[in-house]
Amino acid sequence: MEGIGYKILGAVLTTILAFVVGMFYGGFSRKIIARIQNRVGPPVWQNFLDVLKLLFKKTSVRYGLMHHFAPLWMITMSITTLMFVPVLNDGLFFSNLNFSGDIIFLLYIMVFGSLGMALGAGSTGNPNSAIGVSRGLTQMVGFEIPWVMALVALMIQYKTTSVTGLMEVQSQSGTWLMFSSPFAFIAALLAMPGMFRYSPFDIVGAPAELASGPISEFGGKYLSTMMTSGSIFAFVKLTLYVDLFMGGASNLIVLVLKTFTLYMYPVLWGAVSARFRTEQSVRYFWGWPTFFGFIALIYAAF
Amino acid sequence: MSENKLNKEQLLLDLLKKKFILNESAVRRAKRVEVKVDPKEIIPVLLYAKENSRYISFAHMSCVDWIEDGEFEVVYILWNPEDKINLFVKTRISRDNGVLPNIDFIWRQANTYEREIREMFGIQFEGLVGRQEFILEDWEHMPPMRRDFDTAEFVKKTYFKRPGREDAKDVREFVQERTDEELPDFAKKYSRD
Amino acid sequence: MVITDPVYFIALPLLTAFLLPLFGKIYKPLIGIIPGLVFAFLAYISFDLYLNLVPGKPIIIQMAGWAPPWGINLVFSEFSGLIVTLITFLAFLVWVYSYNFKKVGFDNSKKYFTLLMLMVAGSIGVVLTGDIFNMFVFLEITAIYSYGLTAFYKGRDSAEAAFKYLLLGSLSSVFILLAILLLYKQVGTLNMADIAVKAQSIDPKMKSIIAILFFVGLGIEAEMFPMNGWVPDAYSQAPGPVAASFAGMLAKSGIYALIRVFYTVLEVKGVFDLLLIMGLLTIIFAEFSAMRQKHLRRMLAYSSIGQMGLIMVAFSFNTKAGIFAGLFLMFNHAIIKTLLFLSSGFLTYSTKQKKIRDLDGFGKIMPFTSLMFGLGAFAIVGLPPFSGFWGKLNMLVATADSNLYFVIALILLVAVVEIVYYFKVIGRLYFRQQHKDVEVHNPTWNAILAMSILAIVIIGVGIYPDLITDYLTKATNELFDKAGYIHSVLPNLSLN
Amino acid sequence: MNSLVLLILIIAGGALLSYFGHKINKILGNITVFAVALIIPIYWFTQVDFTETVSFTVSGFHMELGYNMYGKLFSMIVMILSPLALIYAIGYMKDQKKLATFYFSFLFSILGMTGILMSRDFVSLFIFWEIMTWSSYLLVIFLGKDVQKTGIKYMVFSAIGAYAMLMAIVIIYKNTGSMMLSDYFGSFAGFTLQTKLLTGILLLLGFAVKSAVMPLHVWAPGAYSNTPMAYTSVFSGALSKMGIYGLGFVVVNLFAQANLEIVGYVLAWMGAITAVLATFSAVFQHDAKKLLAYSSIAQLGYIVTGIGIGTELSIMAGLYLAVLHAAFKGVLFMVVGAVERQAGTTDMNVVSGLARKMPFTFFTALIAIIALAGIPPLGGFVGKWMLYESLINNSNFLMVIMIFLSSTAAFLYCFKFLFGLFLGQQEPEFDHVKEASPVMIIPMLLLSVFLLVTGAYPGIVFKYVAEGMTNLGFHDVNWQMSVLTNAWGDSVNVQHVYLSVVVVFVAFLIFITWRGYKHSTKISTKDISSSGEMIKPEDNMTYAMDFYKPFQRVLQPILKWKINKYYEDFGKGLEALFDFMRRIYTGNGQTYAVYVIIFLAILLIFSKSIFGY
Amino acid sequence: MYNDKESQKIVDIIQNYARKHSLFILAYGTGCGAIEIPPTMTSRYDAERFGIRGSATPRQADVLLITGYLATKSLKRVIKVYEQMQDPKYVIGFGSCTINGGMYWDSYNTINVLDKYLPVDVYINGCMPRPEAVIAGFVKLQKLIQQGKADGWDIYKKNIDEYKANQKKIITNWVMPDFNF
Repeated sequence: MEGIGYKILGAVLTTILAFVVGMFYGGFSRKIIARIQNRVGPPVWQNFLDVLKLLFKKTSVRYGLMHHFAPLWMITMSITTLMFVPVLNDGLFFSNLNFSGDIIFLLYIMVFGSLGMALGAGSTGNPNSAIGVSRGLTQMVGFEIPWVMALVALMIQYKTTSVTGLMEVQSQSGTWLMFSSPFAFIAALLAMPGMFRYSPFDIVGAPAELASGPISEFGGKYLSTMMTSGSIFAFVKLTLYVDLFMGGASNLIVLVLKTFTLYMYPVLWGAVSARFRTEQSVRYFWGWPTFFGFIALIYAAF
Repeated sequence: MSENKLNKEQLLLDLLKKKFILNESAVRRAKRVEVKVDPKEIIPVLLYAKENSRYISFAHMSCVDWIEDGEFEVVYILWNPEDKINLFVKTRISRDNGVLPNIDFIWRQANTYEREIREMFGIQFEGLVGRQEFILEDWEHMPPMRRDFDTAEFVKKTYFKRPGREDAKDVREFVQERTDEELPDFAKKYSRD
Repeated sequence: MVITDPVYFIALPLLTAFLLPLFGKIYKPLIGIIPGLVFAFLAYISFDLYLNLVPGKPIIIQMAGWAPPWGINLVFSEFSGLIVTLITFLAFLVWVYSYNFKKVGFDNSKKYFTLLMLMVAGSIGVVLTGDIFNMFVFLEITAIYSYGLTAFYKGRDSAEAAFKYLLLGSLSSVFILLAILLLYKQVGTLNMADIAVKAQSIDPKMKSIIAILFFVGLGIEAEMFPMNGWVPDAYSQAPGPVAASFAGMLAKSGIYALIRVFYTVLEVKGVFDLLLIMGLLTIIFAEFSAMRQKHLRRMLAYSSIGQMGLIMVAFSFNTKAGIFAGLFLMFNHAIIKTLLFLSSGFLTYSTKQKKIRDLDGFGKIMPFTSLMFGLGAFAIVGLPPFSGFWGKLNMLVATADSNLYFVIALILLVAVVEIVYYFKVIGRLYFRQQHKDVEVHNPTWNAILAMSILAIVIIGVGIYPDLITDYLTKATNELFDKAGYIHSVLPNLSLN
Repeated sequence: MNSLVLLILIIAGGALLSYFGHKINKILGNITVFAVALIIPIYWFTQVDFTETVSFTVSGFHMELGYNMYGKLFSMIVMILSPLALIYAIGYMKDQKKLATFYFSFLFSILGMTGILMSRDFVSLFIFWEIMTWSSYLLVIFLGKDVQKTGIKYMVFSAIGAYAMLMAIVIIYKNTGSMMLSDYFGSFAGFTLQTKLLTGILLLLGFAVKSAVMPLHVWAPGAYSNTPMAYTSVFSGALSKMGIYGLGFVVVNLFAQANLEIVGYVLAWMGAITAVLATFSAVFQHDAKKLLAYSSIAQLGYIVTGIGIGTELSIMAGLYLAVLHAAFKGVLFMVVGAVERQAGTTDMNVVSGLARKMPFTFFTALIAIIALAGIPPLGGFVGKWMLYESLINNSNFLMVIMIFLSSTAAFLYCFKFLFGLFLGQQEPEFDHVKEASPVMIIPMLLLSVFLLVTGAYPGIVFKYVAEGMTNLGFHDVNWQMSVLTNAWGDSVNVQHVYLSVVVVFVAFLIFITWRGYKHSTKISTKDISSSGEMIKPEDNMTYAMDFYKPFQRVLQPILKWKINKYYEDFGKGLEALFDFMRRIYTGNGQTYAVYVIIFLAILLIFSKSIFGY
Repeated sequence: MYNDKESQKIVDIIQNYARKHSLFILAYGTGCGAIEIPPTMTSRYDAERFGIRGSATPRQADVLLITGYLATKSLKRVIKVYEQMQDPKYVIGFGSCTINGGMYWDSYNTINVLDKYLPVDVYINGCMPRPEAVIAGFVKLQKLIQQGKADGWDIYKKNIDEYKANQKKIITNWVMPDFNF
């Protein structure tokens, strides 16, 4: 009993941690972007207020079961991914279910949510959301390739397909994977903005052009669930990057520091860049990042 | 200098006089020639102006409501970029269900003007392409630009008025009190007495 | 009871053929019945003789009392017996098919049956005879009466086809006669066995000339590549049953003559490679041109040439497996091609210009005939549950034994082409909407009977091929040992 | 009476019975088909004894029928999928004509498939292969739609495949003297390299045509989409698996043992390329049938890659995916059939918004698509995972990227399929659509339940796969009920995944619907936020045309060269050659006579070389 | 979670606090005032520091800005958009045109008093108020929300038929779905 109860408590705590940290990251990024645009910017806890307000919305609109399930797929994906990514190296408390989360499994679970949400967006019947989804999936094909190349390179180089395995390699050898397999890191880094759908690749939810794309028909509670899952997913991706390339974090503060610095990269790049069209973004992803991916693979193979 | 200035306009006027039966024609001033023609003469004049004397740009088309004569006066304004002369071609048709020929085959943009005149004045154009509704949606009353349409009465009937401030004075009266300038006499007529 | 004597095979048809007009005078429908009786009797005799043939002891009959080296003798051995039974069986079926041949009025059927009987007699004669000149005579008989049968319909095309056949047929008879004369001059005798004994003594130069003449002469009869121009016209212009008999009997006798000459009579070294090359060329040209045919009957004619080419290739291996495969293919070709021609007879009879395009949707209007045609097509192409498959399989095994891998590839490639044009027709028959004004001639009961017998044979052999394999092996052994043949024909000649 | 022969007689008898049943009247026909559809699997699962063999010699060839474990695995696919497809066909073909021939050839193709899996020697293998081919040909041209193009293309390709196999068989017979498969495997090492390669490659060619590997796949889209949908589920689900069955024992038994892994490796590469190109062409189809046809070619590409690699894990992945592919492709084609029957068309530019009117069909389609895309909770993921792990374990990384590219692009056409048919605007002209008849729904539900179960317990399929692999030379295949392990010891416990997904989903479901669901009002898809503009019911707001236009612009250079173009040119070349050949037969007698004379002259001139003197 | 008077009050406080500090404006400018919104949102006046953010569709929005004169044609669209918004929603009337018709007071197809057709919570005077005035308006609205007085949506729901009567008086061809919340 002690193990299971402990694990569940750990799981719930990690989710709350992820939610809070994710939200604050969102707040910080909005603040920083505002500062870049030379304006005051909202308070850092603004995201909490937005989610809270949306939760308290009185009426809600329903297009059918799939529409109702869409945010559920999203939140399930992000929490399940969280379950399988080791948050702290040996942290007793936040070990959660993270058996040796297999990388290929993580790759696929990340797609699970967006596909579910795509179906929900599709069922609303709004042409904007359908266009948004088709662009989102096309972009996904784009950025998945360099991301997978980086991961495969890591797997082949260190002969393990699990995140914990890679973390052990880093802890034994002492050097972060960032340095021991640099090309994989560069490829993964270049693929990161696509994953976050920040500014250069935010055509999917373009507010003006597509009336916020897939989520155009989701209001009230649905939107709040999506925002929470968005923030948790951001946190999860960041911890995954940290685990893979920066040797994981022994305690919370180190984790927050590392993830935040990593987080700044897509946010800052997003703040200053215009929006790519879909085929431009796919061509970009299949350009330099894939080139680095190939080098990483070759580097890993020999 | 003013003398030779007019000869181009005069030249044009004589040319038109020779070719068509003009009810009235005058060179109003430099760069402006006015011609009045019967409705059925409209298309030949316009075609002639466009092809021969290079009045290629169709500047404007408007309609004047001469309620006293019971007629609408439709004015076509053409512009010759080389000689820089405005040619005004005017016609008169009766106010109630008058019909004019459609000229969007000469200039495509005339279609918009014609649709607006049809909606606002009620003049019909043969073979006019385009939806009946142009600016006003679901409008059942009389075409609003006609002078016999009493706008103030209509507004009072359909829309609400925010109560209070009935004593609102014309802002000019207000300015007059403050700065004791003399109110111009033409404005006096409109002040709410 | 009636002494079963091979002589009847030749004597009886010749006799009744010329008496037919008399019978016709006595009682008009007799003309239809008599040939049937004759064929039935012949078929009975051949079956009876063939079944109780003792291997190694063929039946030899001296004609008119002269001993073999001088007199003409008939040899009814396993090999020739098999062909004869095949021919008589098919002749009987053709008779059953064309018993009350509607298009043939009273006088035509007289002419039709006489010509048919004579042709059958001639082809049996070719197969049975042991004398080379006698074989030439019988070849002439079959050729002449087939010209008559080709020109049966009064139309311009059939006349032109007959003329073409006549032209080439006469060329072939000239060459064969020349070859026999030279041979006689060298060897001094006409009896095949005797020639076989004395063949070594001919000087090689002369021998090769005789071989070439025989090759070309018999090649024309056996529809070899450059010489088979007459086949498509003859087959397509002749009436349905006649085309079937051509495929069934005429071609068989032509091939038999070619094999008999080059296997037993003349022992010439290089002829088999030539036969192989010619066989392959025949297949390629025939099948490829069959692909582009618009008329159903011409397509079938070309495909039958292709099959003959396949048989030639089989025999060209000069091995036991090759001969076995060749015989199996000959049997298949005879049965299936006859079924195809018989069924296409009625199909084209209902279309205006015999074009494949007019056959759309015939699956519904003439279900039985198109089913038979489909069955024949499936069989000829070699799909498993039918006899064609086993023939092709043995053929390929034989080619593999003499490890000619490129030949296997070629045969299979050609089989693909064959599949394409046969399945195009099936596709049209069954899965297209039929055209409007099509007057339907449903087959008469006797035609149905004939076709279903053939179909049963095909399916029977297809499911259980061992029915005929042991007869084929016996015939192969007999053909293969030349000495046995000579000894049986000239028992008293001590091999010097 | 030997149980195997009895099985064949039952199926053949069933075919004839249903043929005559339908000739008499429709209801009797349907009853017989239903009865046959039930008897065959019941008999197979209960009576058939997998150890006994029956042998008979036909015209000198020794033929033997008998089950081995590898055949049992594949015949399980056939025995589960075809009866369901038959029951589905009763509903699907209700108002079609010529049902007699349909059921006859359907059951005969099942006979062909079971025969192939039972035959232990090449002749019976070839016989059943041909039966399967021509019975499926009859079904490809059944609907009569452009019979010429697709029917002939299918027949030519399968004929080429079959005859390549026949040539290999004949050469093997010459070398080993016997037709038995076991002899061939045994003595394969003894052959010279040249015959080894020749026979192996020819056999591979025959099997590759059936499993639609890239250069030989041209017949598949046309054949899959023109056949009646009831049969396509078996056509692409089970029939293509015969090709995989053959590839399996050839690549693994022969080439692996005779250390010729290079052939397997090349095959794996062809499978990968097939997967990528077929997925790319599937993404841009606007007809649901064509989309599914290309997608099943892509899935077959995965399986071929799995088998080609040849390690224990990859073959297990390949065979597992083969079983899964039969299930979810069967369901998907049945779904498209149901939509075609109810809504009249499967063109995704026309149909939209059927989810509310056909809820069951949509549910099964959703499950099948999730399985097809390989998304975690369901079984597809297990197969994909094993495939990737095996590829990574023996580090041919380029192939991993190709496979991953094609499976990511697969999400595109998965979404397009569901969105095109079921989601999107509810158009008034499809208001009349009702749910498909229960006869069609039950098979779909059964198969989707199978997919759900394999999600948590893939072991039920692994059991048979492991047994099957013993015949391929992998004796102790380690598998657990629901934990996947790879060569490097990493493992994924599928049950954990299933558990956490379900728990989290239910938790948030309660959170969102608690108190909220009652307030919310159901909205029609016409009341969307269209910046205030009034949408009248007849306005068509569906977005379906040029669905992935940006992706098309990116792939323009790749999609330009189409493989069909080469085949068309080749066909035209052949046509020209045939025309030239035909010109030889000019048709007038004189030329023929001249031919004879020339031939004679040639012979006489060259008699020296021909006859040697 | 017994919801007696006491706990209800606490929930209200939290609700209002959250609603006050995160207002989503619907990007739907009607009249000439729409050009005032970008300056208020961007760097010089930065409405985002109050938690005010734009949102693309009525489903996600809280605040509907009527920025200028409303022709009957666009009133029809505005009503449909208003009804699509989710419940605690507020309307801010920009400029004198919404107050008493502004300079279009005697035009035959613009409405004069927005209040009659939609429940307006805050009016911002000025013939297009400058961004400072707009922000003052927003702050006023936030104060109202804080005190729970910004219940325009409730009033709309309570006397829906009166609003509908006014609306139907000038919108003759009524093709919208009836009020569905």
